[in-house]
Amino acid sequence: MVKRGFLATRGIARRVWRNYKAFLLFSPFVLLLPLWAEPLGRSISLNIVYLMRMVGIFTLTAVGLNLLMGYAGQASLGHGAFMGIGAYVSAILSTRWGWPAWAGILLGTLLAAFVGYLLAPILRLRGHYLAMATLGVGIAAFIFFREMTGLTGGNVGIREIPKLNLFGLEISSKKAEFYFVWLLVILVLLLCQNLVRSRVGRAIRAFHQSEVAARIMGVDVASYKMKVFMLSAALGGLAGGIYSHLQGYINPSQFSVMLSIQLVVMVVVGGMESIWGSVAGASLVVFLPSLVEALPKWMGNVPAWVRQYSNYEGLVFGAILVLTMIFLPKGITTSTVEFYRRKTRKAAELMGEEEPVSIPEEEVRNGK
Amino acid sequence: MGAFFSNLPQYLVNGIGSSCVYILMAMGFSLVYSSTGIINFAQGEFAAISALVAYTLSMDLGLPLLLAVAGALALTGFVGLLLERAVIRPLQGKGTLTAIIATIGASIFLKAGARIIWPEEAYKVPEFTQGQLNLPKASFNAQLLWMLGLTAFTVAAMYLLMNGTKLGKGLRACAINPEAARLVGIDVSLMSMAAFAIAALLGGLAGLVSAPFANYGMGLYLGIKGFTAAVIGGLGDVYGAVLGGITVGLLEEVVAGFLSVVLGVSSGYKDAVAVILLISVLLFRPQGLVGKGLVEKV
Amino acid sequence: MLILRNISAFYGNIEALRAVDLHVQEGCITTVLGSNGAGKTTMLRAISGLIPTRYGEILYYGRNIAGEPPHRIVRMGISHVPEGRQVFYQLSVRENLELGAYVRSWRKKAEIEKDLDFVYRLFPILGERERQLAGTLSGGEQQMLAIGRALMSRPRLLLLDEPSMGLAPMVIRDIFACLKRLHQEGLTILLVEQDVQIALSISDYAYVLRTGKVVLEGPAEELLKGERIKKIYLGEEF
Amino acid sequence: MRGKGTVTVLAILLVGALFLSLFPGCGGGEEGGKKPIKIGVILSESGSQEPLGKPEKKAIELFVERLNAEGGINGHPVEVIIKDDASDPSRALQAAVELLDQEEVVAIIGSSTTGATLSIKQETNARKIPLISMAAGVEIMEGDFSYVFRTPPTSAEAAGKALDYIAKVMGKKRIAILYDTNAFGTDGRDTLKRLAPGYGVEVVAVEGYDSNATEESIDTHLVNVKASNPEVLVVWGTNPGPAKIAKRMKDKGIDIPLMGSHGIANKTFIDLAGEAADGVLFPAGKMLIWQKALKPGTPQYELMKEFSEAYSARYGEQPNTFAGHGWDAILILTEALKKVGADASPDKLREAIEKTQGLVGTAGVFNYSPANHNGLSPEDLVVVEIKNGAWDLAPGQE
Amino acid sequence: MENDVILSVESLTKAFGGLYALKDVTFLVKKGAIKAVIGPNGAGKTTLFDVLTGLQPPDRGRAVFLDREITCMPAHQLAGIGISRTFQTVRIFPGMTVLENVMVGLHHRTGCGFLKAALKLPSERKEEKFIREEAFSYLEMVGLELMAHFPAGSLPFGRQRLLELARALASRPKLLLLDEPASGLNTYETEELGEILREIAGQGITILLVEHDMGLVMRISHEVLVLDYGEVIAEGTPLEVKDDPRVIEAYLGSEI
Repeated sequence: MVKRGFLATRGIARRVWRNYKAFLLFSPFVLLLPLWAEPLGRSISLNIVYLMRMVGIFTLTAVGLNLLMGYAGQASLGHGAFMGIGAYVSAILSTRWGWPAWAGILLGTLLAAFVGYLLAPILRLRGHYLAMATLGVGIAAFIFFREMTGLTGGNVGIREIPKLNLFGLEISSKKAEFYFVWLLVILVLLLCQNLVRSRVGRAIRAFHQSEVAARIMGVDVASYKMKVFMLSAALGGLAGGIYSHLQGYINPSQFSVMLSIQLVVMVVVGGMESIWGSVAGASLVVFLPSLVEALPKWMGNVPAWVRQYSNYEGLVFGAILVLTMIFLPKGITTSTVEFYRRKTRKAAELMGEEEPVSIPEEEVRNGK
Repeated sequence: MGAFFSNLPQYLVNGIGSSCVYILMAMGFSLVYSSTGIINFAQGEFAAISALVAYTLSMDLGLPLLLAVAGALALTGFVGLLLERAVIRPLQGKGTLTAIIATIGASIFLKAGARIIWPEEAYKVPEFTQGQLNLPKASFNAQLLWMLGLTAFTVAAMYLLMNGTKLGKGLRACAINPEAARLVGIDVSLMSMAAFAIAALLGGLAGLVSAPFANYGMGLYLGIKGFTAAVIGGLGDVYGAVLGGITVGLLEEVVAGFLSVVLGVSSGYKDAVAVILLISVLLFRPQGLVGKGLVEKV
Repeated sequence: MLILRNISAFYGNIEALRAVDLHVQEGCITTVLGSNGAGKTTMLRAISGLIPTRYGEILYYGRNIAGEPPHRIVRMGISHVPEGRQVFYQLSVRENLELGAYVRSWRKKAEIEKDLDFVYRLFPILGERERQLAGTLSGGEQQMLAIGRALMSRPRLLLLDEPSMGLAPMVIRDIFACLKRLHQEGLTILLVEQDVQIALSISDYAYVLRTGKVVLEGPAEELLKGERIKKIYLGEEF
Repeated sequence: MRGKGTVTVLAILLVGALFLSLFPGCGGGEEGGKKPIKIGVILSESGSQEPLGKPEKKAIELFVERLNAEGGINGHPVEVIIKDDASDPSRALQAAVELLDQEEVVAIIGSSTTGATLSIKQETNARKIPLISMAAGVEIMEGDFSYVFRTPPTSAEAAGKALDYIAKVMGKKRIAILYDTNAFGTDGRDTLKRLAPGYGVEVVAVEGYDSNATEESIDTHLVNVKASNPEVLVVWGTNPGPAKIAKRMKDKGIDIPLMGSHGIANKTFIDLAGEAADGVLFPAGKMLIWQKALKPGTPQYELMKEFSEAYSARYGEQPNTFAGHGWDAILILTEALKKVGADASPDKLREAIEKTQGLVGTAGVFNYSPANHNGLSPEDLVVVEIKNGAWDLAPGQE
Repeated sequence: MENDVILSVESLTKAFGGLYALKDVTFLVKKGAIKAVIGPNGAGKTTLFDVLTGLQPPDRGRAVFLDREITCMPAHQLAGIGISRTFQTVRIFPGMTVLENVMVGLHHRTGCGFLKAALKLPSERKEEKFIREEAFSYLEMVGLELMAHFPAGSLPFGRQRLLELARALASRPKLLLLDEPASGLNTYETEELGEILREIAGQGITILLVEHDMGLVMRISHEVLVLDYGEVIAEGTPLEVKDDPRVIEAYLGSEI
């Protein structure tokens, strides 16, 4: 009996490791990050903890967008709108009516999901048409943020949004904010990973690849599309709410079409159909400008144009987009993983054995 | 209400002026979409580039207006060609989303490039003519005649090109059935280049007639309006673009007038007109108002 | 005139043609028979350059044309009437035919006019419907238009993909009669068909494809008399 | 099998990060002489507000070069660390955090825009670090402004000057407002609407326009405002919108006086509007027409002379008002530092700035106090009129 | 007699722009039978399947499956009542693994939603285990178990057909519609397929089959329905049909 109990624990441990090894490796990385990143950041003039905090916020949205775009195959060029909705709802509630931050964030999240629900009819559109309609939604949201002055403060925006305050615990230092954001990110990533590896996730990926076949298999495609859209909108709203409380100041220019495009870049360049790709994508978009800005500090003498990087940012950004699309159309993470897999498979072939044979049947049956 | 109606002729005249610009933009979108199946998000940049080049050629280099315009158009067409070769060609058959992102990337790149060369807030591009013409109930800029003339000329030229020339027939064939087009010996890849070059010229022309002020950021504004017009006319239908352009142009000015004069609401909402129109048409009549556009299949 | 040597072609990772060898004699009608999915269409598409071949050579007058783009192949004198007609629906009959002459210099207007006349004489109904949009034609008329369009490039070799598909027997008979006439005027034809009887009745030599491989070949008359072809079709063999 | 690649990537990340952290800090080594005083600067070097950030940066760099050549502050050289916020408030906040965390600056100058300043303000307030803004929005001084100072005239002062001129000098009562839908324009719209009653001026129409709209769209806005018969048209925006409007008004023969904003206090406007610029009025700091608005021998005249000579010698162009705002900001800060010394606490520094009295800058005479962090007064502004393509003092102000 | 019928199709008609793809097609399918639908290219066989599975609405007529009208039922509800199909051009999910493909086949037999899935509740885990094991058993049935973790798109074509079959089976259909399952397969694969189909029928699953490979049709089907130009021209046992002169004419063409 004892032995069986031991085996069972071992079994659970093995299963957890197998299913969540990325998380088990990544969580300590996040946990320990401030330890090394603060001194390192100071020496290379890069506020890594602060930037990672931003990465976390964008990851929340990007992972939602990835569910919609990468997994379900429905393009959205207006996702910044949902971040905006979350941010404004929470900011208005807490500055005007003194709602606690968590309540505002919750309501913002729900409202973003509700707007997603209202917009669900556009999901009937496909391809370019869907992309354009969502772009339209993004632009319309921006105009409303700007023009509804009484509510949103117009272009001036909303300032002095209170800090996050969770059940009496004020989250004010950048390090605390970092931990808060990343705890949430890891939780959301975990839930999203569970989701995409479940029956639901399979159904979503299935209708992306063949809508007709998925329908024949009993997947109610229209309903799933709507639910994914709502989920993705809700994650946008959640990120927006947190963003407004961490940044303390929001105005419409922060939720313009440019944000939506940046979010798409995070998903597409980071990696379509990859939960971790969103982390990579968000990191790239957030870190790139700061890294280049910090370059002169590391290397002393750099060509003048590097110093003037901000002028060239658009060029570099645009070029990265185009080149990624041409050479790594599935994004950095997904393409790398696939390359790696293809290599191992090739090696297995060369050694004359078909790879799955080496896996005991029980393993194949019960898990990955 | 009375003021609104007495101003209506003026709104309509203004709407026609904007329409010309939108029509030219929309035709560019439609042409590229029909012959390559791609919506070129960088279409707006063509307008900006050509207007700014025209500025440099005429103001900085002192070329006569005609030469400056020709030079600007030629250069913009060349940029269109380059875009097709460098971005669109390598992405053939890689899916809608990939193409969308790549053209967005190209648009960001071109805009940033333009900003480096023309960093100022705005440049003054010479007008073709100056002066003012008055009608009983409305007045307009003499430039408007040029806009109307050029737009009419361009629509006619496009008609002749598409129906009377080998190139045009090839483009139409590609739009209708690319495979059959290949089988009758049409070089589809050449047609794709031609479509981009012509679309760049159309965009360039739109930028030139929307003179006299140009800056690197103007592409987005014109692009969204032009795209809306293209969708309303039925994406891929080059002549539907004319209808779409007129619809957007007129509606925008009339709504702006209505909002401001009748309702007393900020006309800042005016920009939402095109966007809401875009979403509604996409939802309820994705084939466009006249219903000849190509609707994307699974 | 045309020799396929060891040709293999893929659709994705489906091997649709497996090492096919085939000869087309100048001035003959060569038929490729086979049921659905046998690889007939793939073969024609490979010849006209619409899909790449993975192995083997396509020799046209001794020159390997595998890998050439379709517009060059049309210029060389190979014209392809595709499966399902694929006429330009939104264009008029005349415009369709003019597009057929796309590869020819449009300065030779007179010559093209002559060819138009030729097509109209061959298919008088097309002449009557000159201004009508191709999409409004009946299936048989569309097939005629597709053949007429292919003829407008003045081909030396005509590739025909299932001209009988979905057409009424009367119409099929008309079309095949025209093909026979074209052949008599010296055109070489490579015909792909399911309708064994009618195809063999006009051809000189025939191949039978099955799952991408040639399983039977011989002079048309012999095949027509033999029982094997019926067996292949009705499933008594293999 | 699945996710192996991800694991590798993560492992590399982890190892890489640990490896990097082993690097010794490569921060700047101490040079001989006294410790440099670090001042952080955040401005919009790129993005939509680039025309503001660029000259501000030039002026600040010029000022610091000259200051250090003269021996810095009490012997301490001044080191400015300039960061670009790309006209984006969240990037501005990031820059502020970096300046405070990494560079440990004693004070921050920035940013060029109201939004970015509002975004930085809460961070500097929380850390009790003085912030000197070069933006004009009135909102900056709303709420807790204990650590925020400002160099340019506020949009309220500019709007007030414009309204004052309309009411008192021109003697007009009905105005229509045409504003750019960007932040600058909407700020102006709100301020004008708020202040107008105080000057006995009635706002009869308000229209927002997009700077990139076609000329015909601009016409529609003109038609709309004309419908309400204004006596003066106030156009609050940055280039090229006001130039488009001026031009269309001239084309259409609408001869209502046009009052612009300080957003067109630049040569670009005159270039763009051409002949249509003639007669256009706008409120601006005296530095724009210092030769005309100031009397030779006064301290501000001498300062302007020195500044514009140094600036044009260094950059080959005349400084504009934004350059002036940059110059004033660093001037105010360094003057205060000189008083309290390099090692003073931020609170001491703030108090020193609050005690600044009668300091002559390019925009006027700065007088701060604990209650007033705006520095300038309406007297530092004048209304400028464009005559024959050049700026001139508008009549009735002597 | 009525109780034996699993599917009855009554005067189903579908036209595309004046051309009839289906014209008054009427037939019955008996429970447990393998019924083949044959006919030359363009005879309307795939259209028949598309109409039956709700992908295209018919112009006229109806189809009744076990007393339920299915003519206008949305495609995704069919799996629930026991109808599944495969496609002429294989429609697997190429980016998913072989096993995952079959797991999608079990979609309608399971019910776990977004919340349960994201939280990975015990009930979800139990269900996943069931899905996995069940899917695996179907893979074993078609002999693909060793390739379970390959991306489906990397399988050779013949295997993709089998995978699609396994996926359809996984929804535990009462009626299975197979659209040309043997096209693109080589002789050996076709024979293997025949065995599998017979085994499936042996388990009581009714099969409606569109097929060009007459050899296969003759070997395995109990009844054959012949379509030509959208019309039923013959119906009967394979032997009856084979000797029907109209069928021979339809296939080999008429003598001139």
